[in-house]
Parts: sequence; C-alpha cells; structure tokens
Amino acid sequence: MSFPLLTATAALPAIGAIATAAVPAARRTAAKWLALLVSLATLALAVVVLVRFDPDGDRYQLTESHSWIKDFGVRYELGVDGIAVALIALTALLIPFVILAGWHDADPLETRSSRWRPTQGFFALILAVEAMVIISFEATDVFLFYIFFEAMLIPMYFLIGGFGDRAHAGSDEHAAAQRSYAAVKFLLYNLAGGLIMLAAVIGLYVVAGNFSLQEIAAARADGSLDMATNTERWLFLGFFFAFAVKAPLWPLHTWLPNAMGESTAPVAVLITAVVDKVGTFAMLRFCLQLFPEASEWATPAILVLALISIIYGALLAVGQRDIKRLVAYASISHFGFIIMGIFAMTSQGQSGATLYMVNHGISTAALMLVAGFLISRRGSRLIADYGGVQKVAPVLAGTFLVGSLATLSLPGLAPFVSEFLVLVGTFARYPVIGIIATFGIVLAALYTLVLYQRTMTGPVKPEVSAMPDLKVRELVVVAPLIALLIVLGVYPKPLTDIVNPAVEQTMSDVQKTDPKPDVEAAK
Amino acid sequence: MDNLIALLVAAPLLGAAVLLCGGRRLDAVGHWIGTVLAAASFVIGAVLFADMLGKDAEHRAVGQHLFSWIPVEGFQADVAFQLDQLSMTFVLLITGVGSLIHVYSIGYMEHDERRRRFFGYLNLFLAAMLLLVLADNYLLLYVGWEGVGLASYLLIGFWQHKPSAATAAKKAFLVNRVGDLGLSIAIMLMFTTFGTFAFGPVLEATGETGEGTLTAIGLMLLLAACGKSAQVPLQSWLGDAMEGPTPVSALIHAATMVTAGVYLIVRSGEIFNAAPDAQLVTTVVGAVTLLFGAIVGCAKDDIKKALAGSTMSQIGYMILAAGLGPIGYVFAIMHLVTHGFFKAGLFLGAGSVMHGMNDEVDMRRYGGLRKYMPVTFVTFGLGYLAIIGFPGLSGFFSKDKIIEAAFAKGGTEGWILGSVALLGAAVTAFYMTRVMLMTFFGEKRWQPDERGNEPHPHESPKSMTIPMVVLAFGSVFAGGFFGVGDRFVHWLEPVTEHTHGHPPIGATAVTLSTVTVMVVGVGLAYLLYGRRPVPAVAPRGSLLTRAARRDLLQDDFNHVVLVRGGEHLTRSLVYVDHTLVDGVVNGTAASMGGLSGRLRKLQNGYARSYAVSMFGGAALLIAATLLMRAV
Amino acid sequence: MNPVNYLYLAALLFTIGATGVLIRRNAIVVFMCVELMLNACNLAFVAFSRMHGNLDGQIIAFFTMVVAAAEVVVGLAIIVSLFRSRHSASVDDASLMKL
Amino acid sequence: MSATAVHSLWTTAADPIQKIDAPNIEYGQLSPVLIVIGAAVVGILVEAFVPRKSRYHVQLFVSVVALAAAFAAVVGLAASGYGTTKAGIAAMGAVAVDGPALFLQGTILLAGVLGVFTFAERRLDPVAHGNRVDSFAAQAASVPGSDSEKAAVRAGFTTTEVFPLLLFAIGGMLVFPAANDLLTLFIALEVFSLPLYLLCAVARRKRLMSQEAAVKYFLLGAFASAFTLFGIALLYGYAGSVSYATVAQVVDGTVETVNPALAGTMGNDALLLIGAAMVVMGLLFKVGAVPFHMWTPDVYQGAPTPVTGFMAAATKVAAFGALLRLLYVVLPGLRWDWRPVMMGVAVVTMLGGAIVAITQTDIKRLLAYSSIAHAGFILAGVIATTPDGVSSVLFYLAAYSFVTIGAFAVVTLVRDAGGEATHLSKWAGLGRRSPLVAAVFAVFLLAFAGIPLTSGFAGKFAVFKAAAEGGASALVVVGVVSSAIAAFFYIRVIVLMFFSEPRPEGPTVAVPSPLTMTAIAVGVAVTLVLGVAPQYFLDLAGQAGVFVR
Repeated sequence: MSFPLLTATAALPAIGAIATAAVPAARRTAAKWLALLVSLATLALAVVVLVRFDPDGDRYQLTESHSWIKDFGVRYELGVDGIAVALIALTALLIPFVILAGWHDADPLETRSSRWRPTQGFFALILAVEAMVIISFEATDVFLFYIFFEAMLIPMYFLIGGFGDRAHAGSDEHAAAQRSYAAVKFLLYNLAGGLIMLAAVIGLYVVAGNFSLQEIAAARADGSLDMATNTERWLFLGFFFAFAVKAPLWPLHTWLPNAMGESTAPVAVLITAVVDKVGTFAMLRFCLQLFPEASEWATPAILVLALISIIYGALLAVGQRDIKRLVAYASISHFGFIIMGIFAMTSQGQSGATLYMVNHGISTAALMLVAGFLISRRGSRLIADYGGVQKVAPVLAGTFLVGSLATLSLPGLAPFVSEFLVLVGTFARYPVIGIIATFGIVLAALYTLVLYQRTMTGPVKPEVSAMPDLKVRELVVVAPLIALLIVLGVYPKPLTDIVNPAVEQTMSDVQKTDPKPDVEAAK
Repeated sequence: MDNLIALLVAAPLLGAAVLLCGGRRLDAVGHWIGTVLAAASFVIGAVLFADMLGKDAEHRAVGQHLFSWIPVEGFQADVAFQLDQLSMTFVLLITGVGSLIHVYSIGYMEHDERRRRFFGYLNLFLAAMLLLVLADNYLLLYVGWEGVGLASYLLIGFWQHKPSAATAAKKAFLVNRVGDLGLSIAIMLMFTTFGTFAFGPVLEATGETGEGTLTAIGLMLLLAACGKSAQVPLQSWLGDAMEGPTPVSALIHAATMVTAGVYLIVRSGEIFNAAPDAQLVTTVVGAVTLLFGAIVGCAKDDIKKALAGSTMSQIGYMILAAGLGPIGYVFAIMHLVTHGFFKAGLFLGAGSVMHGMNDEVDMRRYGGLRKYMPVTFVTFGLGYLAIIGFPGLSGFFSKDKIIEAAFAKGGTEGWILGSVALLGAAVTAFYMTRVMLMTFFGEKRWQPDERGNEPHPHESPKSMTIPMVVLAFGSVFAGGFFGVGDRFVHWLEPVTEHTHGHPPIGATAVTLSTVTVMVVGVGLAYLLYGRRPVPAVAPRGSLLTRAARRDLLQDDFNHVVLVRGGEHLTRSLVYVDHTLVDGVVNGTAASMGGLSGRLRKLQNGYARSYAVSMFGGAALLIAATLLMRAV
Repeated sequence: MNPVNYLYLAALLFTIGATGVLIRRNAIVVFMCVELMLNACNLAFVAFSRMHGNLDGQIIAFFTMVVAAAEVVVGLAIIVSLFRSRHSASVDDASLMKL
Repeated sequence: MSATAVHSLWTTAADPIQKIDAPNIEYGQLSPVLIVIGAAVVGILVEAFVPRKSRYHVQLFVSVVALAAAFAAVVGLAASGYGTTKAGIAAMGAVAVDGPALFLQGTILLAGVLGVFTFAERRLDPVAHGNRVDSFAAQAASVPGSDSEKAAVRAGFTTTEVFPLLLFAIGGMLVFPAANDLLTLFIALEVFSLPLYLLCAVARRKRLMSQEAAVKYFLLGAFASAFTLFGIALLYGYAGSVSYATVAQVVDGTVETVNPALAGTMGNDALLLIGAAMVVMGLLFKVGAVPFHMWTPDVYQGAPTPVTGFMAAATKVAAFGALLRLLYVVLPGLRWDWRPVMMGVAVVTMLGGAIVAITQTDIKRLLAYSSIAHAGFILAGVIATTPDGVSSVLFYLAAYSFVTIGAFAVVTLVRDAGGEATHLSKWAGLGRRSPLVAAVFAVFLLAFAGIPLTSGFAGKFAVFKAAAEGGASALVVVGVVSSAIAAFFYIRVIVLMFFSEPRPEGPTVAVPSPLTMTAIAVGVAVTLVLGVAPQYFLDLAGQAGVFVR
C-alpha cells in the first residue's frame, strides 16, 4: 500500500480549512498566511501528482480503493487520468492566487462580537471548496463523485452569500438582498440539478448494482451490462442536467451572472474557473463513459444548445453594463465552446475542450482578478463609471488588456489553441455548427474590446484620476497568470501530451473515430 | 545558416518584450533599443538574402523547424519557418522600410512621453509581420496575421486619450476579425480536406480534391485578404486608421501590413489556379476597390485620408493582379514592393508636413509649402511621380504590367478589367496631383488655430528627412531595377511560376494608353486646383463628392445596419434573458409560494375542520382500497 | 335475529359519533361523541365474538372500556384546564395556532 | 367437611371447569418494556413520597437509569441473537421479539434518554425566586396568570410528573412496534398517546397555546384511535382472531376464516379491506401523513419544545415500526391493494409537507411541516415491500430521530423575554451573534435537506434506493422533486441566520447545562457519523430487517 497521494492532495486543504477556521478571531493575518501556505503545499502535492503521472501508463493511475458503504455498493475509489490531472493542477494552481487576491476582501468592516470571524471563515471556505473540487476530480466512483459534487455547493453558497462584493451600487440592504438572492439562486439551481442527478444515480445503481466507473464502463464495453435504450437515455439526461446546470449551459445559465456579479472577484474566479469545471469534466468522464449510446443520441441537441450558449452568451456580454456580469456572460459563451468540443466526438474537439477548461480557468482568473482590483479601487462595477484608466494606471490597464486578449483568444495566448482545436474538431464532423460557432470569435472581440475601450481609454474621468497602479501583491497575482497564458499559448505540448491519451480512451469508449480527411477518404 | 531565420523574428520580438516589460527606466534608451533590433533584423535578412543569391533558383527555398506546437491526434501544428524568394522579398521590404521608419519615428515621436512603448509596439509589429511571411503553415501564418492585427490595434489607438483614436483602433480590429473568420474557416476546410494545413502538402494536394472545395477555400482566403488589405467590402477601417501616428500609417497601413492579403493570395496561388471562380471574384474585388479607393481619394481634404484612399486603390491593383493568376502574381508582388517604397515615402512626407504645421491635416490649410520644406517637397514629389506612374519611375513599371496583365486575361473580362485599371490610373493621377497642388503649390492658406498660435512651417530634423530621401531613391529606381530585363520575374518565378500574358491590343498600346490617361488625369487636376485658388473651406460639392467624402456612405451603412441593429439585438436579448429565461425560474418559485400560501389556509386552527379532513381522508382511504380490489 | 344487524347498528353508532365530532363545538360533547364511537366498536366486537363463537371479542370489549376510562381521565383533565383558563369549552375558541 | 363439599356449596354441579393453564411470560425478552414501565411506576411513587425539593433529582436519576438499563437489555437481547436467529413471539403471541422490534426499541430508548436530558434542562429560563426552572409549568392545574400560579412559581414548584409520564409514553412506544396482535397494538397506542397528550399541556410559557395543543391533539388522537379500534373490530370480524399470525394466514387464504358463513354474508373481503384501511389510517395519523397530518403543526408549535422534540422523534419511530409490522406481517397478502393507495398517500405527503412549509414563519411549525415531508420519504421506503425497504426505513428513522431531537434542542436555546423566540424573523443574523449555535442548527437543517455527508442524505438515499428497487421509481422522482422544494425553506432559514443583519432587539442564545449540550452534541455526532460512515449502522439495520411471524 503506497502513500495515498490523491487522498493527501484532497485532504490537505480540508485539514487546512479546519485549521484556518480555528484560528482565533484576533489573529486574522495568521489565518490568511496559514491558508496561503496550505494552498501552496497543495500545489506542491499537485505537482507531485503531475510528475508521478505517466501519460503512457494505465488509464487511471495512483489509484486507491477502499470499501466504504457496502450496502450502497459504494467504494472509496480514487484515480486520475490525464484530464483529471490537468484539472487538479489547474485547481491547485489557481487557489493560491485566489487567496492572495482576496487578501483583504474579508476583513471585517466593523468589529462585531468577538465570536464573529469572517476572515477565517472566508479562507477556510475557499480551502474547503478546493478540497471538494479536487476529490471530485479524483473520484472514479460515481457515488463518491456525486457526494462531493453536491457537498461543494455549501461552502460555495456561503462564499457567495456571506462575502459579497463591497463595490455595490445601492444601499447595503439592497446589496445584502441582491447577494442572498444570488446565493440562493446558485444553490437552488445546482441543488435541483443535483437532486435530479440523484434520481439518476439511484437508477444507475438499480441497473448496474455498483458505482465503480471502471467496472460499469468495462461492463458496458463488453456488453455484459446492457441497459434498455430508454433507461440509458433517462439516466444520461439525469446526469447531464446536473452537469449542464453547473457548467452552465443555456438555458440553465442565469444563476451564473448573479453569482459572479454579487460575489467578490476571487470568489467569482472560484466559481467560473474552478467549480464550474467539475460540470464539464463530469460530462467528459461520466456522461460519455457510462452512457455512450445515449450521449450519441443526445449529441445534436446538446450541440445546438452549446451553439446557442456561445452566441447568446457573447451577445449578452456585449449588452452588459456591469464588468463582472460581462465576464460572466463571456464565460457562458466559453462554456458553450467547451461543451461543443466534448460532444463533437473528435480527438481535436475533446483535447481542445480539456485544454479549454484549463486555459479558460487561467484567462478568466487573470481578467476577473484584474477587474476586481480595478473595481476595488473605484468602488463601482459599472463600466460607465470608468474611463482613461490606462493613463493613470498603465500596468493595470496593460494586464487588463492581456486578460481581454486572452478572453478573445488571440493567437499566441493559450485560449487560442484550445478554441481553435474545438472549432476544428467540431467542423470536422458538423461543418455548419462549426462555422456558426466561429462567429463567436468576432463577438468575443467585440465585447472585450468595447469593455477595454470604455474603461481604460478616452479622457480620464475625475473619479479615477487618483487611481493607484497595481500594488506588489496584485502584481504577484497577475504576472504569473499572464506568463502562463503566454507559455501555454506558445508551447502547449506538455499539456497536450498528458491529455491526449485520456482523450483517445474516451473516444474509444464512445466507439468513435475521427473523420478521415477527404483526400485520404477518396483514396 | 538556415537557423538564422528564427532570429529574424526573435530580434524584434525581444525588443518588444524588453520595451514593454522594461518599465520607465528604459524611457531614455527605449527608442534606440527598438531601432537597433529592427536594423539587426534587417541585417540578418540581408545576410540570408546574400546566401540565397548564392544558390541556384531551385534550391533557394530553405526552412527551419523549431518545435511541435499543437500535437493532437490527427492534428499537427508546428512552429516552423519557410524562407523562399517570396518570403525573402517581404522580409527585406518589411525590415528595410521598418528600420527606416524606426529611425523616422525617433524624431517624429520625440515629444511623446510614451515613446518607449511606441517603439515596443513597432517591434511587436515587425515580429508579427515577419512571422506572417515566414510561417510554413497556415495556422502559424494565422498567428502572425492576428499579431499584426494586434500591433495595428495598439498603434492606431496609441493616443488612447483621444476617443476617436480608441474607436478607430477597435473598429480596425473588429473588421479584421471578420476577415480572420475567413482565414480560420479556410484552415478548417484545409484540415478536413487535406488533413493538414502546411503550405507544402496542401498546395501539392490541390489536384486531389474537387474544385468546389478549392473555390470555398479560395473565397474564404479572399475574405481574409479583404479584411487585412482593406478591400471592399471590409475596407471601412483603413480611413479611420489614420488616427494613428503617421509613421504607423506609413509602415503598417501603407507599406507592409495591408499588403498581407496580397501575400496570402499569391502564397496560395495553386489553390486559386485550380478555382477559376474564386479568381474571378478576386479580380472583381480588386477592380471595384481600386476605383472605390481612388474616388474616395479624390474627395478627401485630410491629406492622410487621401493617401489612405490611394493605398486602398493601389492594393486593389495588387489584388486584381493576384486574381489574374500566374500572369499576375509576380506583378502583384512587384507593385507591392514599389508601392511599399513610394507610399511609405508619401506618408512620411505627409508626416513631415504635419510635423511642420502643428499636426494640421487639412490640405485646405496648406499651400505653397515647397518654399518652407524643400526636402519634403522633393521626396514627396518623387513619390508622387512614382505613384502616378510617370514613365521611368517605379510605379510606371509595376502598374503598367498589371494593366497589361488585366487586358491579357482575355475575353470580355479582360477588356473590362483592363479598362477599369486604366480608368483607375487616370483617377490616381488626378487625386495625387490634387494632393500635390493643394499642399505644396498655390499661396499659403493657414491661419492661427483657436489657441492663436500660427504654424511656422519648417523642415523636419535629419532623423526624419534621411529616411524620406532613402525611400525616394527607392521610389525612383526600384521599378526600373526590377522591371528591366524581367529581373523580378525571374526572381519570383520558381515560387509563383509565371506565364507571360499577351494583351489583345499589344503591350506598347497599353503602355501608351496608360501614359495618356495619366496625363489626362494630371491635366484635369491642374485645371481644377492649379489654375484657380483653392477655397479654404470645402465647397458643398456634387453628390458624388459628398458621398466620397463619407467613404461612399459605407460607414453610414455599417452604422445603421450593424451597430444600430446590433445594439437593438443585444438590448432585446438582455431583456429576454432577464424576463423570459430568468422569469420562468422565478415564476416557478413564485407559483410555489402562492400554492403554499393557499394550501396553508386549510390549516385554519379549528380542530373540527382537522377532524373533517381526517374523516374525509379515511373515507378516501377506504374507497381507494375497495377500488383497488374492484379493478 | 340475524347478528349482522348488530353490526349495522354498530356502524350507525360509529357514524353518529363521528358526525358529532365533526359538528359539535363543545369539547365535552365532542369527547362524548368519541366515546360513542368507542362503544360502537365494543358493540361490533361483541357481535363478532358472538358470531365467531369465541371470547376474544368480549375480552377486547373490556379492554376498550378500560381504555375509554383512561381517556376520560386524561381528556377531562385537559379539557377542564382549558375551560378554566378560557372560561369556554368551545373547541373553536381554541384556535390560536393556525396557518 | 371435605373440600369438595364446601366447593359444591357455591358452584352448580356443572361439567368441571377445564383448568386455565397459566400464561408463560418470557420476562427476559420483555425486560426492556418491564423496566421502563416499572420505573414509571416508581416515578409515580416518588411523586407521592419524596419531598418536593429532591424529586427533580430522584426522577432524573430514576428515568436515566431505567432507560439506560432498558437499552442495555435491548442490546443484550440483540447480542444474544433475539434479533436474528432466536427471534420469536413472546407473551402468548402478544409481543414479537425480533430484529425490527429491538432496533426500533433501541432507537426509541436512546431518543428517550436525550428527551429526558432536554426535559431536565433548567438553565435556560432565568432563575425565578431563587429556583431554577425548566420548561414545564410550575403547577399545570393552576389557571394561567392566576394567583395560584404565581404562588406556585414563588414556591418554586415544578411539574416533575413529566418524567414518569415520559417513561409511560416510552413504555407504550416500546410495545407499539413489537405488538403482535391487534389488541396489544391498540393498548400500546393508547399507552403512549395519553401521556403525550398530558405532556403537551404543561408548558411553562405560552400556556394557552400549550393547552390548546393538548386539546387538539387529544381530541383528534382519540378520534383517530376510535377509527383504529373499529378497524380492529372489522379485522377481528373478518379473521375471527386479532393475532397477526392468524389474520395473516386468513388473508393469505392458507387458513379458512373461522366462520366462512360470516365471511360470505359480509361480502367476503369488504371487512378485511375496510378494517385494514381504518387501522392503517390510525397509524398514518400518528406518523402525520397527509391528510391526517393537520394536528402536527399546531401540536408541535404549542407543546413544550422538549416534548415536541421527543414526540417528533419517538412517535414517528414507534408508529412507523407498527405500520411496517402491520403491512409486512399482517397484510402482505393484500400488497396489491394497499401499495397503490400508500403510494398516493406518500406522494401527497411529500409534496404537501414540502410545499406548505415554504411559507411558514414559525420555526417550530416549519420543522413540523418538514417532519410531514419526511414522513412521506419514509413511506416511500415502506412501500418498497422488500427487506431492503425495511432496513432502509429503520436506518432512516434512527438518523431522523437524532437530527430532530437535536434541532428542537437548539430551538430551546434561542430565547427572548417571552421565552423561546420561535418566530423566524427573530432568527435573523443569528449566525453573526453566535456562530456556533447557528452552525450546529445549519448542520441539522442540511441533514433535513439531505445534503451529502449528513445522515439525512444517507437515509434518503437508502429509502429512495429501496423504493426504486421495489419498482416505485415514480415515488423516487416525486421524492426528488419535493426534496428540491424542501431544500428551499431549509436554505431560507440558513440565509436568515447567516446573511441577514441581526436585529437590535433580537433574541439571545442561552448557554445550556451539560444536559442539553449532550443532547445537541449527540445529535450532531450521529448526524455526521451516519453521513460519513453509515456502513456499520446499515449493517445493523440490514440484519434487523426481518420480521418474525
């Protein structure tokens, strides 16, 4: 029994969360540092996982398996494939930046009763989310995954509802109302999704008799477990619904703008860059592996929805007046790309989708965090309240521009690679959809550049004239992300090498092969 | 030796990185760093050129594979370069003109506190442009393609505090994005057709697929070219792009970037050769644009906008030539190079004029400047003679060949295209003469501006005039150097192949008519602007003139259809999202609450009514049980 | 006489009792109606006992009486305390808690 | 004179009376019940003979010891195999000693212990006239607000009778799920109902509401038991016996009814069906299933909170136990008749409870409606009619009862001048005032909502799984939907506690004695343990899942 690396990776932040929460009220800064150190240690562990993972090895590696709830056929089964490794790395990578960026977001405004410890709570919750996200990436037991898929809602819920964006237009009461509305909306949407998935999970148990992803997938493959077509489709829909809410896919998206708009920038990053990835990841891992036929059956509908998400999200982003809501809608558009890539059922599409998850995580983090710094300076989320920032805070503007360019997936930056792969992959099988989706890149340019123009350029608004440029802490947050965007844009090979084998596996699960080029097909 | 190719790109890229990340501490030396690295790149290019000349025509194309960029199952994108005669031509043009303009900018941007960043952007542009012309596959070309777009965005909007500049920059980027749409779709088509998008395999395999596919690819590439090279219908951004500093207009929006479209088409020659329809469309676009640009050029009073119009129309010539296929490719490139020289020269001249006139751009406020800035006058004048195709100067050789080729296309098409090209030549002569006269001849028309300080026209510093002189040399002799003995044709033939075209009316006839229409144009302009004084405020002018002043209403069209329509669309979508999509959910929640409110009324607190419900329940239970048995 | 008729009577009594519970306001009366229902049960038990010819039914009847008595004890205690604090034994008055 | 001669004096010379052989009672197997009832009697005696000052402590001691001993006895029985291999019928067929019975008895006893703890809590109310006071009236008999009441308060009286009453109720509850004939069922029902009626009436604060609750509960309870009794009568008429075994056999048709002629005249199965329906109705009343639920909110709100907590937990356990036994032992032959009907009941119960709860404004009423919804979930498990169904219900009941007691115990802590501050608006910002209490309550709410890693999720999953396997997928879907609705109002409370600003005149959180603390702590512990590592308890429930017949 070797060292349970995966368990450790998930357990460390969990323990860290408890420890952070236990820090006495007065020792606020200590809590922050503790949380930061824990997240860095987790990152270190994630790196170890990354190194120990052998792309050409078995499909699931570093596996752990223990009996857990026999009666439910549930085992504590962990294991990672390339996709999971990439996303674990992403998560572990982003959390330190989130913590650092949110350094002052949870400082209590006024000293309440000594028992009230918002700061400790804030960072503890972030770590808790990290732990749950990581383990749900690692879980190869459907039930185990489901448990944390659901459980992570609770800390997220408190993060959204408990620590709102202080730069809120309107009175405190209004802000609080908005905030709890957003939090409740987030929770109910995802809970509803989760509960419907619960029904499907139970159904899966009734059909399969256990929850082990590998066993079921294997049984599906060798035909020893065949589901009635309708059963499979219902179960698929049950699972997919939950993931589509989380992802989010049009028309289940409306919780995201509220959640991202009302929460602090770091939490918004946590939502869109980390938590939502679980949804797309789960589509790739569970929907496709457990229900290949049903996935194929649903593909056309899903692709159309994804397409709508892409265009619709982009158009709404153009129409937003609120910076953070704009980014939220942009994310909806991007999630459309990811889902499209997954269900295009081509190697390029799925590799692209996986890269997209990582790249979107980084680029949104960069853009959103800088936006957060901007907002925290001016105290407003409205685009109209800014102008000419570039003149007074050139570095801030510069980083913001890079973030925007990444969001419109400019070649040379990481998102381009994934977006193009998704488009090519989709085009190869569904040319029309691929072409329509391509219009998304024009709209992306529109909303990002409009945002940049309205906020950063033009004559300097008096309110922003005294705006300080990025502080060292903030630069420490942004610079590595930007560097990463460039590196992964120029040399994504290390990432693709990890991801490709896993994607090939998934392709074989759904018994799909890439369409041959016409020239070869002709021969 | 081949490994130097990467350095071509690396040098300016390094410059960009250093200058942009360097921070204020580099302000003092920034422009020197930028200029040196640009020049370094030129030197490397020259070395490679010498090396290339050393080899015989067949073995001149060399390549360098750096690393595998995006390796995914069935999808291989490499970072690899290919340097053949075509690329080399561009390398020399880009680095050469680029370096000159760096030098020019040292003086021109002297008083701008953000000069370091300006040079950073310029270097960034050089790097991207070189990547574009050196890439050995379409995806990498796409990177350069968007890279130059970015650089152009940053430079047009360099004076960001001016809303007009910021808007122009955004517009340029967006319109280009529409073009990029074409490029990416073309790449996707190539991938699904050939399973690759590297130049070599694709262009060799064109024979193996249907004409339909190739036409589609060709048209998509053309769309891309239209975006980048400001061809109708995507030309609207170029005029606004003049908001950028003049060196930028000279380098990017005259000499190099805007010609990328031509490069793309010539580079993809095999595809177009196999897709006549695509070629036809290309020629039409070129013909339309060359007239369009020329007409716009006639109406503009803003010197830069006038020159922009002329750029548009000159590139129209190139596209037209490129659309003609093997008989035109070489001349497209040749005109591209000569145009690079004289148009850059003209822009630098314009910049020099503005420099002396407190950045006044309205030609109606100029007049008689030849006395005040002789060097500018001479260089500008030479450029002017070159562009109107004065016999012996470069423009003459290249443009004449294109017109010839157009006629040589044969059939009615040939006649139409040819005569359009001729007409364009006449108009060119007209508007350039107009610019010349309004700027340098006649009596001075400038007054003190609103702040009361009257401009004191003066010659520009050496750092500005020297590049102008060099470019003037180019404008004078390049054409001859290339044209005589078809030197340029032989140079490019191995890459683009060349078939000699025979115009129905004979080459000399074409040449003569070219010269005559040129004379006519000049004369007409002289009658209108040379003989009588130019009014300081523009007369209302004919309908056509007014339309032309507004870029033939193209922007108005865009505004009404795209901008307005888009705004309405998004606004209504926001509404829909809020009321409909969100409303459904909130509605369900609300109705739940309502139902709950009604149901709890049953709980009225009276024990007897509870008993009633129990009694009824019992009755139901019994009834149901009996029923179950009954059925 | 056919013992079945006793059952009909029992059912009738039960229904009367139930109806009383539903319509009468005074807690005491309501309670008495419940008692009536219990007695209806007793009648049924005895009748069945007679029909089956075994004693179980009769024994149960005794148990029922005991239970009824216990209920009276508890019930009256509660009702009386309610009456004393409200000066009314109406079950409808006791409706503080609702909705 | 000889004995026979004397004898003959007052006996007619009839055929000699056949001797009645004395019933043999397995005291060992009945020991849990006997201990508790015995302790209850002792409690009465204590009230009679022990001086007032020391009654409280004696009663507390007696109750806890008795319950502990009874629990020990249950464990002992289970350990010695009475739950599985040696399961059998005791007391001349009156009581069954088998897995479900022992499991539920154990649960009830533990709930009872926690209940005693909450009953005995005396630190929450401010000290009155130098006497610590609990949540029960000083003198239940005295009129609210009257001088006699004031006098009683001044004298520091306390209603220590609640302890024996509680013990009696527990005794009845122990028998209820174990009852093996309809008569025992009825008696047990009354034995645990009557004390509860009284307990509802003796609140110290808000006495009018308390009395009203008692009256409603009593009248409706009596009404319901009358139905039950009549149902029993009909079943007796049908089968000619009240023993479960016999009735079952008659239902199965393995044994001809004692009096076929009767069956004939009665339109054969009508008696059976109506009877069964009425008995079941009585039990559904106890578990608070729609449409027999309407007493629940009022009684839960009016009763003293400790009583509510105990009642909500234990009554459900006992009643569902009895329901299971009735449906699985007596009426399996009737499955195809009652299953659809019960499905209907389950559906309306789940939805009704969840929907009405949305608009509640009083925390106790809210929990009442939530308990209704949970009754619906449990019914889903009952309907599975598989051994899995039984064990899942057992597990659910165990999990649920601890959460409930804990939750109501927390409710007792949040107080203002008028006693417990049960109006939701007063709970605003509790999370800011006392994060720990709010967090604990949040845990309970999440368990109610069935969020993973809480016992609520494990239980819900178990019953839904059983239902799905039993072929009641429709129920699972409805259950899922109503869970989603239910989630809404649990979340509302959490929002209120954590995200809304505390009111200046808001309530204070009393610091309880170790008693209540224990109750709450145990509640939290069980909630989390059953959520994270439920396997052991599932095994337990699984082994206990077989009825003896």
